[in-house]
Amino acid sequence: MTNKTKLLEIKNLHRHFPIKKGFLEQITLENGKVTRKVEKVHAINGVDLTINKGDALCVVGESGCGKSTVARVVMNLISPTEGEIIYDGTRIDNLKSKTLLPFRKRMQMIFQNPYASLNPRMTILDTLMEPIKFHYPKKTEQERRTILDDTMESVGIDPSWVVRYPHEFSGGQRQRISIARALSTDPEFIVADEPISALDVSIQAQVLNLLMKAREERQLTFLFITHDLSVVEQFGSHVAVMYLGTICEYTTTKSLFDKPLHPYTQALISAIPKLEEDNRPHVKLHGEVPTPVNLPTGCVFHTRCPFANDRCKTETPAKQEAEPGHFVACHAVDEDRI
Amino acid sequence: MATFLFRRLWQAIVVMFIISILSFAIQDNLGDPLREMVGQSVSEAEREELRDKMGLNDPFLTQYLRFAKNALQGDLGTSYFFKEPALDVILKKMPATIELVICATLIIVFFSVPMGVYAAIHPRSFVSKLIMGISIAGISVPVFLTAIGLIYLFAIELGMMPSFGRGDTSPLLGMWESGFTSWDGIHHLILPSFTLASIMLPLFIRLIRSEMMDVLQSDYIKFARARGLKLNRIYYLHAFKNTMLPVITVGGVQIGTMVAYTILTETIFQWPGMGFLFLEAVNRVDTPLIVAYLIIVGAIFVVTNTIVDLIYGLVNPTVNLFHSSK
Amino acid sequence: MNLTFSSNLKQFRDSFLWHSFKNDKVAIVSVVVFLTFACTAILAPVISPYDPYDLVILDIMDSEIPPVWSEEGEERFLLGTDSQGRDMLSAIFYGMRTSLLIGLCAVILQATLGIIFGLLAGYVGGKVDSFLMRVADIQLSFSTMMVAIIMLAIFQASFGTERYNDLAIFMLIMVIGIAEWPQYARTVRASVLAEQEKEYIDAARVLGFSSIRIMFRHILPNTLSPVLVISTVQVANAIMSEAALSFLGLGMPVTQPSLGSLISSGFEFIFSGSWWITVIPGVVLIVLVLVINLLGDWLRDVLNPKLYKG
Amino acid sequence: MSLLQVKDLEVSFKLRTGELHAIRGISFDLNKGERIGIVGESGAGKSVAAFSILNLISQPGYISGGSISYKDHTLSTMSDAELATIRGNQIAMIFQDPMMTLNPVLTIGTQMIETLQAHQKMDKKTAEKEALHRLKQVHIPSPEKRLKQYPHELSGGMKQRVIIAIALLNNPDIIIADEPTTALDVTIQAEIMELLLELCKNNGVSLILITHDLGVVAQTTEKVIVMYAGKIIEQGSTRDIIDNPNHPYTQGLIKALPQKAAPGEMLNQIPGNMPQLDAIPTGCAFNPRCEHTTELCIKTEPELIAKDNRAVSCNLYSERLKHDK
Repeated sequence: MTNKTKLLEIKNLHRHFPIKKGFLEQITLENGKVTRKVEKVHAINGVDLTINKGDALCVVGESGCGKSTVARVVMNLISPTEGEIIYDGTRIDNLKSKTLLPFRKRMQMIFQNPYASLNPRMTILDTLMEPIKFHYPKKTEQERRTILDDTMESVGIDPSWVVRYPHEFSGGQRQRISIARALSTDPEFIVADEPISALDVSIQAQVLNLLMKAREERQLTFLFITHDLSVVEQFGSHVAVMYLGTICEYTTTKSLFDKPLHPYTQALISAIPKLEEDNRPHVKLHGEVPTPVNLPTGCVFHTRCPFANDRCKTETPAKQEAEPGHFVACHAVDEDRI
Repeated sequence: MATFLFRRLWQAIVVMFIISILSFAIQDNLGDPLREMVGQSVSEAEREELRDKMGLNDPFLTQYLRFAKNALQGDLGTSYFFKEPALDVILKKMPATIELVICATLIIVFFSVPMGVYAAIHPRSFVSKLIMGISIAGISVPVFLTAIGLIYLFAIELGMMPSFGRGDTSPLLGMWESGFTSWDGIHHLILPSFTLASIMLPLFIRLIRSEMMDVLQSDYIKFARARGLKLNRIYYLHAFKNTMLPVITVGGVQIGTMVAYTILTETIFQWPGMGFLFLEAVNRVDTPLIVAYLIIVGAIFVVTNTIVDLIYGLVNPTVNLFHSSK
Repeated sequence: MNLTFSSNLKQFRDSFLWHSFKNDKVAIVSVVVFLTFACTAILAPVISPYDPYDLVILDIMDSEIPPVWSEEGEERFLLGTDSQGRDMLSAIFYGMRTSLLIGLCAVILQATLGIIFGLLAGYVGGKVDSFLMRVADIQLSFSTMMVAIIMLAIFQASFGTERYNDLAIFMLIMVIGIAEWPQYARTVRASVLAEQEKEYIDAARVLGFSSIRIMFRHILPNTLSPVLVISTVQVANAIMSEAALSFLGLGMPVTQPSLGSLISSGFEFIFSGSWWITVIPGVVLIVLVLVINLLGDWLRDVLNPKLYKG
Repeated sequence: MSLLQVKDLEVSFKLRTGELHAIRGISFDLNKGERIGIVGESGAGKSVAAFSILNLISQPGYISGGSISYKDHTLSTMSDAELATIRGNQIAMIFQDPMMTLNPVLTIGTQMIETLQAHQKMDKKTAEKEALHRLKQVHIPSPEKRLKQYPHELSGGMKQRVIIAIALLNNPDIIIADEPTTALDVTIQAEIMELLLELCKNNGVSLILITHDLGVVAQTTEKVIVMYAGKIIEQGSTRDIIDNPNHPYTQGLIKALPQKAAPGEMLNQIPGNMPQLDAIPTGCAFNPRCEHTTELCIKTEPELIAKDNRAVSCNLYSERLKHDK
């Protein structure tokens, strides 16, 4: 663990989205007084993560837990309300676009919906050549062409595709093209936001293998966002489980599946429909996922947690290292009640 | 509900403020108020002195503030032509236009809803093709040609309808000169209101048809069929209520177009309403009357938009007007 | 680069667009009629027997002659003459030319203003967006006709009618252009907001492209189909607005008639016998606008993504 | 006599550019209280099969061949009005996305009561009582309040429970669930599938479950049909098919699941991708992607051969059968 150099650090990240934008919409007339109520969606409430070079950190959680927002903040698509993003030692969340440009070349992103991640009006050639021309201005046309051919060959794109338009391809083929676009700037860090959730099972395997091959061949570091734990077991070296904007458990993939500590992680693992006879006790959660607008007090999971007690309702559990390299934020684990 | 009204009030103030600034700017550099009030013979010096006395040389802002102060008290300047307060002149003519707009709206709602819904439910039938044919022709015929056609057919050839004027009116609840009270008044109303309606009717038929066809493709309609509900219930409750939402919002915006077209309709039918008055004021460059008309029309829009939003809020449950605390 | 051009051509030839055009009789007829009208408008000076704008040759004796197919009709004036003895046929050719010119130029002005404001409001959002949309809403609630009448009234009053007449064409294009930009702005803004949600815009941002490049290279091309659809309808509306304004006396002067002013000049004669001064240009106007609207409908069905999935 | 019989069903779509065959002849039976799963990837035609049972295929699709019979009615030839008496009554449906299935401008109560009154003579009072009973059956907290609420006031999981309650209102014989939990989170999915299973068992309702998730099928169904490019390629008891699949495509599907691969290892993928409906390969539709493809596979379309209540449609399998005999 020690000789690994830190590539990405997320420090005390908070991100809130005001629900009603205009000043006018926020005014409400309650019991005679004009009050300005600004309701906010608390997407991320204090997230700390580090990714070492060459690792693949998977961030897992259900919809509304803020995992995609983390990805978008790391890639500077949205700025954090509070906290910092540090890439290879430099803080990148407050840079002007000029100074940010070199980092843009080194960090790239792969998206979820293959039918919306390619510009429908551009041929595949333009889509792939545009980043190459942009990031390699000094290279000659021939050199750029070789970069293009190598990238296409590495993701299994047939050269005859270049003249065609995105709507002529299947979901799997489009995802390959979008991966080629991300790899065309020869990045060192890739954020993949649920890259295979929108694909069929047989195609998912193809794309996942592609990402694994790329990771080995190019020594890439990954931030992999997904809601499917079985994919995590396959791809991730480390896992962070998120629930309503906070991280409830962080460890290596192996120890997460061997000994899940947080009750939510246990519920997630037991909820995956297994092929074999499933006689494992199914950890039953009750109630509905609360909205991230008015978060529950204390531990955000207490409304659905079968082990919640008064302490959980009032005091937010701090992240502790229950076992070496295995962090968890839960009073019940702390008091060995589970 | 209070919040909704409070917000509307705030928007109304902003809109009226902008309109007043625009109207004042028009008044300021449009025509010379003095020329109208004072004959040619008055010398330049006297004219200059009079201008000073009337405060026409003050800076723009002070003149505007004076204008706004008067406006708030209902004094929008006096019309050059009528030599009466502009507001009173317009208010006298308002009932004619309002009644015309009401009749036109009734005609639109009464015809466009059934025709639009029918064309959506049976897109292939001959009647729907006819309806769509008429509506696309309708939006291609300028309103004055419709008017000429109607007058020619009903007034000249068949002689059934009066071709102009408003017929006799009698006061209804005090100061409102209404044409509804007598058959002759209504008789005169028919052709102009159909002309005014003819602009929007095809538009709404096409809008209702396309919205309804979208709704009929939606999942909840398919689920209604999957539950074995009667077709009529699916069409006229499930689909219809969802269709009406976008139609109400568009209706709110289109009221502006209707008020604008009253100018045209009233000119053709010599209808003694605000629109006709406005056009005469424009030809006579009777600035205070023009300005007064703008402000009143602005007020009408603010009121109608509020009403339309209110209706929308009542029909669409996702818009919680009443801030029911969850 | 010719690689992509030939593929574009082939792509168009067997594309859904061409295919549905070939089988849609209404669309074919509309295009044919529109093209004939457009050609007559362009060639007006060549093919029309007289020059309607030349007041010298107007002879008051020839006024109000009915079209050739009625008894008093004359060979010289196929469609008869108007109240000042101007030959109706040439007046209609020139009138169509003016109406089309105003219609197209006004729409070009509307489109440029509307697309830029729509793009800005959609992409930048925040204060810019709410300000632009407020202005658009107020203008829309006043409706284009009202805004046009007020602006023309001001121009006419401050310039005086003579100066106004020779500026009329330019004035009408400006007015109808400025009065209708909100239609474009709202359509473009709506499709920009829709496109922005899509991930290829995030990809462009992540690749470091500048906002300008993203706006014009990525977002704008994808908002063109809704813009194309409303453009046809806007041309039809612009021609109608011009006709209505001319009818109110705020449009083209009688000396340089557009279809609208021709119709309005014949209005008082319609019930006293010489109906053709209003009716014939009226029919021409209706057919022109109808054809453009039919094209607009066809384009909307073809480009409408819902139906496109077919 | 089984409850529902689908025989050589064909469904095609009449498009301007010609006819597309979404389903090219499928047959299966469903007995009382039996739970059958239809598995396949997108474009295999599983949803079209589900909707064709109640003839709810969206335009321009239509049943172009074969027959569907339920008890003594032949559904495939009944008129829309006749079918309406069965839809939501003896055969009920659950759709995929709960966010879009309920009418946004009508309360939950109205939508439940109207489903009852469409099939039974019932006044509003008793209908309300019956609706409340069903809502309790699907464990919805404070059901009285729910009746007055609108769909936008409920979460996805809650809405799907209401939809299950609506399906049960008229004590149906069969529930057709088209990917009921695909739009939900995995923890909510587990609860909803468990609820559906429990309700079907307790009320003796047969279930047709359409899904692409083999795990869900394994946990919920007794029989399974695997579909590929509009045809059935394998059929039999769920346990048999999952434990030792015969058809190369089913084998590939199961091996491709991350659950089945050692952590960190490459998954064994199926090359190529699903054929488009207008470009279905000749012979066996799977031949371009199958590693055992022979000349025979490219030429002849395999038959669905049944053997000890399992069936598979693969030329190699039928050849091997001929040799064993």
